[in-house]
Amino acid sequence: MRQSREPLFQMHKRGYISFGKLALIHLIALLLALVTCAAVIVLVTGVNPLGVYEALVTGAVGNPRRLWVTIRESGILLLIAVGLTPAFRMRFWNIGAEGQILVGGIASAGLMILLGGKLPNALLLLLMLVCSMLFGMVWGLVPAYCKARYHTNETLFTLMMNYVALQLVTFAICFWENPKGSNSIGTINQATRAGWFPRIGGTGFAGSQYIFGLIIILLVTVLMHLYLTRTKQGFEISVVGASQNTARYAGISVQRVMLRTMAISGAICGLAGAVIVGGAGHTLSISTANGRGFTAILVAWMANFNPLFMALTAILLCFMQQGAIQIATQFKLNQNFSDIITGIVLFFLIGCEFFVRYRLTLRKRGATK
Amino acid sequence: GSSAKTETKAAAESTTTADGSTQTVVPKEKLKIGMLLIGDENEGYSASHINGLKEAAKTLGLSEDQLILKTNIREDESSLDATEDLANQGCQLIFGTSFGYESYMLEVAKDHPEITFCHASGNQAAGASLSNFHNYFDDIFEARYVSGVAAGLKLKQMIDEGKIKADQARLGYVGAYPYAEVISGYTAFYLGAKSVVPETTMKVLYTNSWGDPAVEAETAKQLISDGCVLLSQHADTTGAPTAAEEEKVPCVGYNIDMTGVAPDSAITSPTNNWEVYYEYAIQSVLSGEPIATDWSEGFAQDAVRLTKLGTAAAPGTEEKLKEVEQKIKDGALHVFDTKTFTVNGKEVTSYAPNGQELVSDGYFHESEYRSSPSFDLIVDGIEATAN
Amino acid sequence: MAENAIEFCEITKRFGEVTASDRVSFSLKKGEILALLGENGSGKTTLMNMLSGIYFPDGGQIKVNGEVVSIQSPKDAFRLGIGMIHQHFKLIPVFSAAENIILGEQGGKYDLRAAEQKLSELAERYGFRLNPKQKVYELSVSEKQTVEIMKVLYRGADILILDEPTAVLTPQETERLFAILRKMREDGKSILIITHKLTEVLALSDRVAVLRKGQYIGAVETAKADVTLLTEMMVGEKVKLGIDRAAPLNGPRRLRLENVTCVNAEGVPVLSNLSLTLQGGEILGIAGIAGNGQRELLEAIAGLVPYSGEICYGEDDGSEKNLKGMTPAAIEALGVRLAFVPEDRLGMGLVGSMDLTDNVMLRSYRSGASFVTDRKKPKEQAEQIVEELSVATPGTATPIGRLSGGNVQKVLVGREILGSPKVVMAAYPVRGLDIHSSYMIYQLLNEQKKKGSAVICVGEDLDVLLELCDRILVLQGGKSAGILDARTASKEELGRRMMGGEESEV
Amino acid sequence: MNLLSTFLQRAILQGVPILYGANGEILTEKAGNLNLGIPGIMYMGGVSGLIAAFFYEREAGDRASGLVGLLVSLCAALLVSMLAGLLYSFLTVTLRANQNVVGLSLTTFGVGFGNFFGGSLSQLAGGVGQISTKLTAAAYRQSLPGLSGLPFVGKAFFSFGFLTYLSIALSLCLAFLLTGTRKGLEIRAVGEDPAAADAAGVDVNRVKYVSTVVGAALAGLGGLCFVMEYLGGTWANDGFGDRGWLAVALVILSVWNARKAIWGSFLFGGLYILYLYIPGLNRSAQELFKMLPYLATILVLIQTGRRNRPEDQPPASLGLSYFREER
Ligand SMILES: Nc1ncnc2c1ncn2[C@@H]1O[C@H](COP(=O)(O)OP(=O)(O)OP(=O)(O)O)[C@@H](O)[C@H]1O
Ligand SMILES: Nc1ncnc2c1ncn2[C@@H]1O[C@H](COP(=O)(O)OP(=O)(O)OP(=O)(O)O)[C@@H](O)[C@H]1O
Ligand SMILES: [Mg+2]
Ligand SMILES: [Mg+2]
Repeated sequence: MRQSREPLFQMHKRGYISFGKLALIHLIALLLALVTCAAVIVLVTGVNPLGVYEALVTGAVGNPRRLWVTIRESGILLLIAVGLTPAFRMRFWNIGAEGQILVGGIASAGLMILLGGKLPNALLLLLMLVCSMLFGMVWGLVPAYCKARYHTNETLFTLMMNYVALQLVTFAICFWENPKGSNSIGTINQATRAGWFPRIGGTGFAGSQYIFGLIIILLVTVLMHLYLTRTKQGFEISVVGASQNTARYAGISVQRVMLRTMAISGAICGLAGAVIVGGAGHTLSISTANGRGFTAILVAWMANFNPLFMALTAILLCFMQQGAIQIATQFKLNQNFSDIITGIVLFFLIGCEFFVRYRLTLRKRGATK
Repeated sequence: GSSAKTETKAAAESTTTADGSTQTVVPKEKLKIGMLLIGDENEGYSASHINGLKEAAKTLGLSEDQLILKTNIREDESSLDATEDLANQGCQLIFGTSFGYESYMLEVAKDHPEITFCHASGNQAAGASLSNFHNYFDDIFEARYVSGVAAGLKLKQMIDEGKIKADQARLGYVGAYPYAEVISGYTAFYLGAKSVVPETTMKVLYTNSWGDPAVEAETAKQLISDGCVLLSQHADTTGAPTAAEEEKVPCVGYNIDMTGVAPDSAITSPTNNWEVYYEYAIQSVLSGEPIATDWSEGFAQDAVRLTKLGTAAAPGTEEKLKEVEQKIKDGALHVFDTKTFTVNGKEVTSYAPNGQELVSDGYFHESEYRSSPSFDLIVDGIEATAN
Repeated sequence: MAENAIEFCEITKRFGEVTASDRVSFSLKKGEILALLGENGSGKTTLMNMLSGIYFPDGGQIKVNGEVVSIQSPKDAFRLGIGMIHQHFKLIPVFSAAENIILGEQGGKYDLRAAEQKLSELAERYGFRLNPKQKVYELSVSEKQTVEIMKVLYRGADILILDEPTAVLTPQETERLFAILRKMREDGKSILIITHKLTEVLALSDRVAVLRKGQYIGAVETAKADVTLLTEMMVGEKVKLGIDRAAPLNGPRRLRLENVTCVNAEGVPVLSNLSLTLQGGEILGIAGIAGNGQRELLEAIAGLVPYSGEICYGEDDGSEKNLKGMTPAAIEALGVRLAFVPEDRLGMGLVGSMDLTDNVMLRSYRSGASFVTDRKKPKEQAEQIVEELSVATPGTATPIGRLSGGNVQKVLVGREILGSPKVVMAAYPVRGLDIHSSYMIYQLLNEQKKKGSAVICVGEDLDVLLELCDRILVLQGGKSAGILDARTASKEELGRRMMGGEESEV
Repeated sequence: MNLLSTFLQRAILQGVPILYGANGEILTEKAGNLNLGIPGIMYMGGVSGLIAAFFYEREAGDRASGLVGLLVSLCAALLVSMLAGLLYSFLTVTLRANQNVVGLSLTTFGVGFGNFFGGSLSQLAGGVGQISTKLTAAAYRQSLPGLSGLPFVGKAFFSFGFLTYLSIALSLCLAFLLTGTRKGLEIRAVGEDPAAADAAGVDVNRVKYVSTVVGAALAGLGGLCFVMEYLGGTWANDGFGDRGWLAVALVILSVWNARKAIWGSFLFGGLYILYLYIPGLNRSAQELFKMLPYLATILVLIQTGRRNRPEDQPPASLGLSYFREER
């Protein structure tokens, strides 16, 4: 009998882990990630790693303006992640947030262009929020309907819908671009600020223009948390996600839940489009979604679909991204280097989940001998 | 941002200029220059701006640490973030190089009168009545015209060698968007070629992107298989020259020397020499001189150039190009001479899209009243898809 | 030559806080059939999994043929000549039977044709009916079990472990399996079998080893053992194993089925022209080989599958409500109280990842107009179920998938009989349950009957059906093969009708 | 005629990198690993092949040979993409991390890796478009000498470099491996039910590792093919675009069948460039036309969904990690 393959460690599944230990594991992972990043940066550039960390922090929160950009980006990412959550809890793999954001953006930008100045601003804002949600909803409902009706694979369907939405955006740009042929809509209603999210807290401080959007985001996050954990519909989502068979047995109409949930999911992602267009960019471009729909999947999943943790992971991710951009600028690295750094940090954070779920013990020598 | 603002003020001494407005003079070693770029060093358009800025800095004795480059900035809120960040970092001079940045930069410019903003390819400076916001571009159409002459000479050589008949002298042009900047460019290129081979026609296909190597290559392939015997481009990657090299079709590039990717096919590329403007702008800030609201220069100021001729160029090209270039410099030759082209069979005698009459003295005054190109007519002989 | 095929020495295995095997020491002799007995969750499967390389012990040693071995993976187990039939099917549905059987085989040319040929021969030799080309998802449960058995036979093992192999077999199939096992014993192979059916233990084994709460209690010669003794060893105390059947109450007519017909996806009738009535206060047993329409019958009544014909529910006052075309939610809204314990506990009746409270809520959450859920009452109900049915669980917040099969079943039955339903339907309610738990479930059904519910119980153990029910409907090929009085009918009579009146071919 | 043969040629060439990616993903998914990092791995494979070829040609100078350059870049692309596959496997198989999260992160990382090193290479070479791997690219583009001269078919079907033909051969091999061999049976078993495969004596972790790493290598070849055969040995940031995602999409579209993926990739490729070959489209109509590949995919998807055969479903344990002692 060969005895050679005896592994050194034995894995045990943890039943329960204290919060302290959980935090410690993540902290160690983050530290290791930063050390690795520094090593890579030093290897590439030969600069002092401490300076790199400093750049990371100052890049993300170094002045009020940067802090608010990080907050704004985290908020948008959180909103999309929150939008994805009901679908993912239902095991409906909605990777179409990107498209849902874009169509929401089209609705908002279109209304700003077409109705700006013709309606009272409050009404225009309301209309933008509602319409972008409706557009996102439709974009989410199409794959949901086909899944409910024809068992269509939703992963691929929603992915394809992203590209269709992207083409719609370019199509819309052809119509609204200014000047003709420039492929740029430019800042919409720059003079009148019609359809722009209102400033809250005076023009004096850097984040005043983002407060309105953040309020929407926090509101939606809290409501979504309550919806999922406290309401009958939220319960139905969990049951359908766990087993469609059980859902049917319990008298739940799986098709209806699927449509309803995707309508909500799509609507929130569409709303994110309005927040981006009305609350940040005031324009529509093919970078309106800019991959956030995919990043939000990461955010949601890393947080195990818990909205509070989602806020944390969203902030962490944006912090890393903004910081990494500063590193790249400051040390004259190519901007793409920030993706490498973000990737490394993610690998460590994802890897450390293992130690959250399992305990390793040294395999006792005499156990079998 | 307020602390950064005071810092900027402290670094600058106020002087009063002749016309009575307050103008800041910045000591050389305290000058910080920011630049927003749509791509990075690895993308032709941005690379030429970066090189121009670095050269200008070197000429003026500034160190590279005084330059802050924000690369890969999208034309949305990130350009606002980046501009504000440059302002907060204490830049006294900020360049934006992509069209879509303009309105965001304007917004920041309003809040920061102490900072000078210069935007390339834009058109709002004249109307904005902000003394710290300027537009600039260059007369790249001149270089395109001259490269068109090189293409024409190549066509002529092909006709003379019997490779094609004169009525097959068809150019293919990979354009980005049906935008005045592009239309003006390809028309200049076409007119240059036509000045050598009058039978020349041209087909334009748009890629609807400033830079996508695959789409540009596909478009080039389509043009070639549709009978185009020489290619040029207004798109930022090497996609078209690569395809041309593969199909053994001569080509004229843009921005960069294409002999690396198309050693046997590249004739030349019109390029922008941004150093001229950057030197001018930086020098103006240093000395407190006002900067032109709209700036656009061509061969006369060495703001546009052609890259070294490739082996594909027809014999005698070099001399001919020198001659044409000199004529343009002297004002003896106007690129958009209304006698050299017709639109819908008629000579153009008047064109005033924004109220400003652009045709006079027998030529179209491109980039004279505002820096960004205005010529957006489709001349006869060019087949271009509609918008 | 060692005398023992397998020897466990002080084997310990923990899962988190649970000690599944606590210093277990016993042995399987060469050439014997040893039955391993224990309540649900006593650690039988865990122990066997350590033998087959699925788990690795935390402490202790395993000896095979007298030598200490370290079994790191199922491959090691195969190399040692240990073959195992697992409690839950280890089959891949989209593979054919043959592909499943040759999977993992080492070396040799890959020739599916030849393997199929060889399998057909093997099946014939042992008297199994098996089409090696058929996809596993098309097979019935007992056919799947056949594939599992063929897998071990095909590979050839000296030591054979069977974890509840008979739970889904018909008596005839069980008998055929036992014949094979006896023959293997004659060939000198050693066999360890786990089963909850004590009659099988007594009929087959040479010795019986008993586990309780992870600990080894002892072993007895089968010849000297009986049901009472074994049960007492398992449970640790004297328990009464009897069903006191009360006379039916002759309550109001609860259900009337008229010519009910169901067709499957291919359009083949799986239930045809079934008519019957059911009264409050009686238990109607349903006998039949699995897959003869039992599931469709219950699901039709529950509103889960479409049917033709009529199903009506009778109120106390004799009025009827037609349930045709209604979804479970619609039936519930009508005020008809149907309890349904489906065959597939965690796949249909419960959600494994949810806790007890949420699972209790599953059937009642919709009541009330409120948009939000009320978890207070379900929590109390869950606590009540845990209390009254002595469910072994750390608490009502434990995900139900963590509980053992017996305890899962208790929760399911407990939930369904909450709030005194008028009709109770239970499909194979004791499948996989130990004898103690099984009798507890029978007890619960009997109580429902006494309370006046109309009870339908689908079962596979004919002895139990005869002891528990008032009437027994025999289903054969989706048709009724007669309704018998359980007090007078014989097992043979039932068996004959189940086989469609023909003589059963063993 | 000329337009048609060009269209066919370009459609196939567009499809080939996608086909490589799809094949890699099919193998990976069949073993139960949903590797959403494939788009990133394709970038990594492409850039590392390019870097290797560049340095080889620069170092070897006049003595450089296209064939050696080809081998060097091939090895580099395979090595780097396999390392990426190894990283993915380590995280998902050994550390049992969530496959979706690891995959998406790997794509972020890989695209950044490609653009960063591709860009650095440009700078090293002296500026944009100055990367010159002439000999190597020529070797990759070497078409069949006699046949490519044939009228029409020569251009449409015989004008490709060897990677194109290899992609088709590999697809057929992969299809045979999965359906006609013992190893294939084991791979499929692991993807369907690792617990069952494990109990049958299949080394689940090894199968997952090997399939994922080989799958990543295939995907890396797709990136290399794009960079060398398609772009002719140069780099442009984000030049590969979203083809990696189309590769993942193609897997589902071809219902995990490598043979169907061949046609699927050509279909994708054709629809991708069709708008260029339809005369008279204006710019906005072109934009709408570019939706075609995606709309067609959706239609095919609905069609296959309606049939809903068990054989057309994704591997049952796709995306789930396996721990033997878990239940
Ligand atoms: N994979 C596992 N993870 C966690 N705990 C486990 C696992 N397997 C077994 N256990 C624990 O081991 C104990 C014994 O389980 P086991 O499956 O061996 O019981 P059993 O005797 O086979 O029961 P049954 O008769 O119901 O099959 C249980 O209490 C359970 O808590
Ligand atoms: N994942 C798990 N974690 C912790 N305990 C578990 C887990 N799975 C099972 N158990 C424990 O294992 C014991 C036995 O479980 P097991 O599933 O073997 O019961 P069972 O009666 O065999 O089920 P079934 O009849 O469905 O086969 C129970 O006490 C249960 O608490
Ligand atoms: Mg068990
Ligand atoms: Mg059991």
